[in-house]
Amino acid sequence: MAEANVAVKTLDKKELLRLYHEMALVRRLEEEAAHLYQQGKIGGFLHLYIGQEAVASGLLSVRRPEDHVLTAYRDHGVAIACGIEVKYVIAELLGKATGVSKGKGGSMHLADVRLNYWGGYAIVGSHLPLAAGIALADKYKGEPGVTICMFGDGATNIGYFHEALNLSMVWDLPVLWLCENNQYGMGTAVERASAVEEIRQKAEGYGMPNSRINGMDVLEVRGAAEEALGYVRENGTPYFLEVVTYRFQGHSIGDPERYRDKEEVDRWREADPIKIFRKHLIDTGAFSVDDLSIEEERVDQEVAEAVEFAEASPDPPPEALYENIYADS
Amino acid sequence: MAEANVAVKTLDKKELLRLYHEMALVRRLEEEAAHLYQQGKIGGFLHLYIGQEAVASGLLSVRRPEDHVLTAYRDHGVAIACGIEVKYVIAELLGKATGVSKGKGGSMHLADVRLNYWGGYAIVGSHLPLAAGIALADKYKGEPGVTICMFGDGATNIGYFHEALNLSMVWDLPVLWLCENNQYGMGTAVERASAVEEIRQKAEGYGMPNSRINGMDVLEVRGAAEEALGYVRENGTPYFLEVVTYRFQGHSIGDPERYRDKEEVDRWREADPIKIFRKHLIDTGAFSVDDLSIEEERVDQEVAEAVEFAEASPDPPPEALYENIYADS
Amino acid sequence: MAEITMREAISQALWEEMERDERVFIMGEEVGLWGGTYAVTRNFYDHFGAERVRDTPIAEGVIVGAANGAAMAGLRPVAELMTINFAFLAMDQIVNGSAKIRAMFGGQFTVPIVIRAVGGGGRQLGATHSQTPDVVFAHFPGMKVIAPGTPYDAKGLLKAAIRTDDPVLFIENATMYQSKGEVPDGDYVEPIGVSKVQREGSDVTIITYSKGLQLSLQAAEELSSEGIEAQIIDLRSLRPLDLGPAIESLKQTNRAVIVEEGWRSYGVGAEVAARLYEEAFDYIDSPLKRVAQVEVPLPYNRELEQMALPQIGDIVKAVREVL
Amino acid sequence: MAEITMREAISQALWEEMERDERVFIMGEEVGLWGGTYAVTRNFYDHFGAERVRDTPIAEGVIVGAANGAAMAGLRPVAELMTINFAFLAMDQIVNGSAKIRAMFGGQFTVPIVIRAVGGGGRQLGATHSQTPDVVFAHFPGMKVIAPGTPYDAKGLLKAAIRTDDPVLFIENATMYQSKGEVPDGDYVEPIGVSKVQREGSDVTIITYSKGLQLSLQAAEELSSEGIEAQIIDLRSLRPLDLGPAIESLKQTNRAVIVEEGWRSYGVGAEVAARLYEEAFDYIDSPLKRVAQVEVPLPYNRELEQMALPQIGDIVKAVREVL
Ligand SMILES: Cc1ncc(C[n+]2csc(CCOP(=O)(O)OP(=O)(O)O)c2C)c(N)n1
Ligand SMILES: Cc1ncc(C[n+]2csc(CCOP(=O)(O)OP(=O)(O)O)c2C)c(N)n1
Ligand SMILES: [Mg+2]
Ligand SMILES: [Mg+2]
Repeated sequence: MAEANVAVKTLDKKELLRLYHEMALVRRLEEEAAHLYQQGKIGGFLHLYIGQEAVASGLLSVRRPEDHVLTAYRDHGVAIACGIEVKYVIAELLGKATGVSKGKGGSMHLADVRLNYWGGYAIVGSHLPLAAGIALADKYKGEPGVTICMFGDGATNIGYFHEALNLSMVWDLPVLWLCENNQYGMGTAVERASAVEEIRQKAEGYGMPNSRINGMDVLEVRGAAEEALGYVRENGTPYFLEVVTYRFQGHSIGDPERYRDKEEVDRWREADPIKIFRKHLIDTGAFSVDDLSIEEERVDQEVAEAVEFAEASPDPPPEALYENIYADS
Repeated sequence: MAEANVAVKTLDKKELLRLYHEMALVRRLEEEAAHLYQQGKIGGFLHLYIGQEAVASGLLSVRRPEDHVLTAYRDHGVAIACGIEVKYVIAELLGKATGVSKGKGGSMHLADVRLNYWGGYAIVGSHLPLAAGIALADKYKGEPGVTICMFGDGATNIGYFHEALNLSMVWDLPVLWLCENNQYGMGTAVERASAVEEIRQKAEGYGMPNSRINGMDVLEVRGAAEEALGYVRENGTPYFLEVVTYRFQGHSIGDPERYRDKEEVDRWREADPIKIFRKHLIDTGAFSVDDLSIEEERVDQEVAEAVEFAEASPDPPPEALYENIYADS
Repeated sequence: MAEITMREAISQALWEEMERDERVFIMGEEVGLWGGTYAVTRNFYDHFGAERVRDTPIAEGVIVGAANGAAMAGLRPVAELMTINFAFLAMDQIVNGSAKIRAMFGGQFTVPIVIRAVGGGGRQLGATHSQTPDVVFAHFPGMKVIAPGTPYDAKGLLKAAIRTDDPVLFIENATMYQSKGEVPDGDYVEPIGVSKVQREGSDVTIITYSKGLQLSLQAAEELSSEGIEAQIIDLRSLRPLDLGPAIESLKQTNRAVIVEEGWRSYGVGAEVAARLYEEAFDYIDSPLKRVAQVEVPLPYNRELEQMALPQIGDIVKAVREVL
Repeated sequence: MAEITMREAISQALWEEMERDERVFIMGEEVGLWGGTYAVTRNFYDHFGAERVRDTPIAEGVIVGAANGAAMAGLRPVAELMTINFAFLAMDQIVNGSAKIRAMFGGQFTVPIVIRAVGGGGRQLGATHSQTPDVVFAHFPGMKVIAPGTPYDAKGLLKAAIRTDDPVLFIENATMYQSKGEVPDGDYVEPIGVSKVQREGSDVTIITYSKGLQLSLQAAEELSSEGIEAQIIDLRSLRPLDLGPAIESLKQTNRAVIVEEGWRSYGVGAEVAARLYEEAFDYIDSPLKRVAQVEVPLPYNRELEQMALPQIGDIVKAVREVL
């Protein structure tokens, strides 16, 4: 995409480094989460974002504060890219009172309403209608935000997808529908679950403008997102962006991964979005290997401190069980 | 459609007259049903097929006995075109023990399993998944039938539509998806509820072959249905046929019809499928005015006798309340 | 106070709340141009416009889902489901969405949605269109479930529903829209989760709600002519469930009948009975009786349908049996 | 008889039924290539092939709906919902479809579908993935709802479910897959709608099912060490609901506790209690007690979640209180 490169050129070094830092942070967070899970400190399901970092970071690097973000349960990277401090994310993973959702939500339910990050949702597809409603509220109130709704390839086969996309067109809602096509919904490859392999084709059924891009290159994602968000902002109507990516780990911890072979994973690992971006930063002379190593150490440090913070945090008190059920409780 | 005309030419006079008879019968049945409803002999909802007769009759004139048929609650015309005797239809409308569904279903739930007519369904869109399953059973058992699933324009906005169409492509199911686009879902015009005005465009989102035809000309419907069914039969995969039609009456009895003006209805009445077909039969010299008048009298007679049969039929006995709930009751 | 119908009472509540608060809007199938399938929102579209009275596609999942989202984002949607039977198509958005979003995110979000849904049998609509599955929604913590039995309560409780910050399922009964009652002209709000004595009597307690209230009031008249005076307690809301007044009454009468339109097994009456025994065991002199629907999918035929639905006579009979 | 796990028992039932009857097939998310999210259908895909072990898109509505259709057309589908929480996305197909199609068309159609669904909390999956909403499905006439508590019953009842011509919701509990019990090697079928004494005792009656059975058996051991012998009745199916053995027992013990994993209000225990009072009023010496889940959306935090779930100690305490 030519435009993506234009966008890149306008990026200053500070922003490039911030992007690199964020992706490395997400990667490190996820590795640490896997570790904490093995230690039994995290319970429930844990869906890692490793391999997909360029999507959230590229996309959300061009969102405005008034734009709303929603995603599914694979939500750690999105939470970070929305600006949640990593310590509050890890605290939530550990179920602590200091977690973003006070330990009530866990890995699948990160959110921070102050950051306009409306959360991760564990029922596949269920947040697409919510996104339509949030966009409607903006439109109703005459506010300028765009609602960015991220979901997987697998989610595009459920009824919610259809109902929400259709409504967003009929009502002219300012939504960026963003499909993270990581090729699988759990163990089911796209072509085994979807009538069309290019997910973007589904948007045609709603007459919705759309495109499909490479999600392993953060700058390409950023460029495409800028365009797509621009379209929604300008027209007040939806746009569909398919971002092709890959998850390097299993669907969740404990996935036997019988549905794909190691070669395939290895092939994709060569397109590791962090490796690619790192190389780009060095090759273009923007940063030296040392610069980036320093940044990586910072990331390690940040995550280590976050773990410390989270581990030292208290569990919610027993009375929390009865709190926040109703508005007056 | 050129092919439609070819099909027509091969129609013998007997079949032409049968078609005319059937459409006139459906019209007469519906008028009588409205009358019985006003008399308080029919309860519940009553959705008339007046204006849409050419769709069911054209379509089902080329179905084979092994083909399965399902539709929504606007099901009287479909029931007749599937071969249910009108007396059993009226008996069901009156809730009699002799009705096709023993008086338990009423207007919205006509069916005759012996005729491979799997029923009318009152929950919008809910029979689309059933159709997928029935087609799956044929495929699984190696049987040759095609499943013909009819539904309204309004039904194409619900999640079921999406899930069923997608599954039919992914699993290669022999289904003819037939949308009766009568321009409204209750009082909501297509463009107020659907992102695309040509419903057939939705099929593109599934890469499903499709076409859109005029539903006021029974021979055009017949020709297109023959082609579409042929496609499904040959390939064992779905086809989407949009048939543009119009209902002359309200959505159901008691509709205040605030959503459309009389002029629009009058305009469409000029395309009355029975009038058009009648004129065609006379203009081509196939039948004389007298021939058709005789046929119309037969229809009147048939419906009068059916009403007599239905009125004379007994109500279900009290113990019927507890019957047919479970397999052993 | 004017005598108005249930339909008018509900319509007034909606109208007045929309006038009062710009954030209140209505969405659902045929709520606008058509004026509401049951004419509850007649004239709203012309008065409030298409932005505030929003006709939707037939897509219950996104109707409730988008209303959830709009509620989270600061609006006060009243989402209408044409009938409660279609609520099953939005069940996930109700029980996994509306009811849980606040708790699940540690209280970050507020979901002031009102879902209006019409239920009830008796109109020969067949098995899928005649249900009274209120209990099923009342099972889920996080929801509030209201089902008024009089125009007065309908208006006051619908206003409360719109004003509370919690998600509410507001259940109406299609056969009750024409029933009349006294309703004050202006603004008033009834408290959610407080049951109410709708008739005084000291011989037997009848605990009921919604359509059951209508039937019970008529049964009480019949019983009164026999010299039996029934105290009638209207639950008004199923969650929260307030059994205080029922227990008060039971302590006097020592006998009770529970009346509901829905199916008996796992119905509202089961919970009421279980709790009454738990909380007033020593005051119950003979087994509580439940009057409810015969457990079959409702048939179309009028006589069969009426056989299945609870009748005034069933209540009278049950009262005689507990005495 | 071999000691096998619940997982193996369910797996054996499926395998044997598929071997026995060509019409039986499995469909659902990840049932094939993956081998079942909970490994219940491990190796099925290789053995029976992709036609009979059908991976589906994530689309619960059409999973149950297509299975309904296939069942009507002569097959015997076992539709797997990955968890019962997702059954709400298929609620309309279950309650308006499976449960009603036979009655609604006057008996013309038979819908021999089995819907397998895994429920239960205790694994820190958060509010939307931890529910035990069994009662909600049991409310609908036309369905059969089975929830076994032992490997023996799981195998025998799943076979019965597959062989009956009626639609069945078969509820499993994810925390029970590893629990073991004696299971005969070959073919056997347990009757649907017959509850069962799972432990003898004459001091108190515990009525329960599924996970509640496991907890109750452990509670009974603890109580036994105090000299209190509990008779444990396992309902095994919620519809039809058989309270015969419970009433038998109650006539002896005069005291009962009802245990379930789900929420208390409008739960299974309410119906059981209401019916016991209706049918055995004179034998009940002190108010029946219900042990159930605290009425909140289940939180992620382990301690809070366990606080909300019924524990062995809660059962022991309830028994002491009724004695
Ligand atoms: C309605 C529903 N059905 C099934 C599940 C179980 N489930 C969780 S994640 C998942 C796969 C989703 O795939 P995709 O949308 O591609 O997202 P990805 O995991 O690849 O990010 C499934 C089936 C669920 N959570 N919700
Ligand atoms: C799930 C569901 N939602 C709403 C309704 C109420 N309803 C009955 S018919 C109808 C309109 C359907 O329109 P369309 O599919 O175009 O069929 P038509 O009536 O035009 O034949 C609606 C909204 C219903 N029966 N089911
Ligand atoms: Mg995916
Ligand atoms: Mg229509």
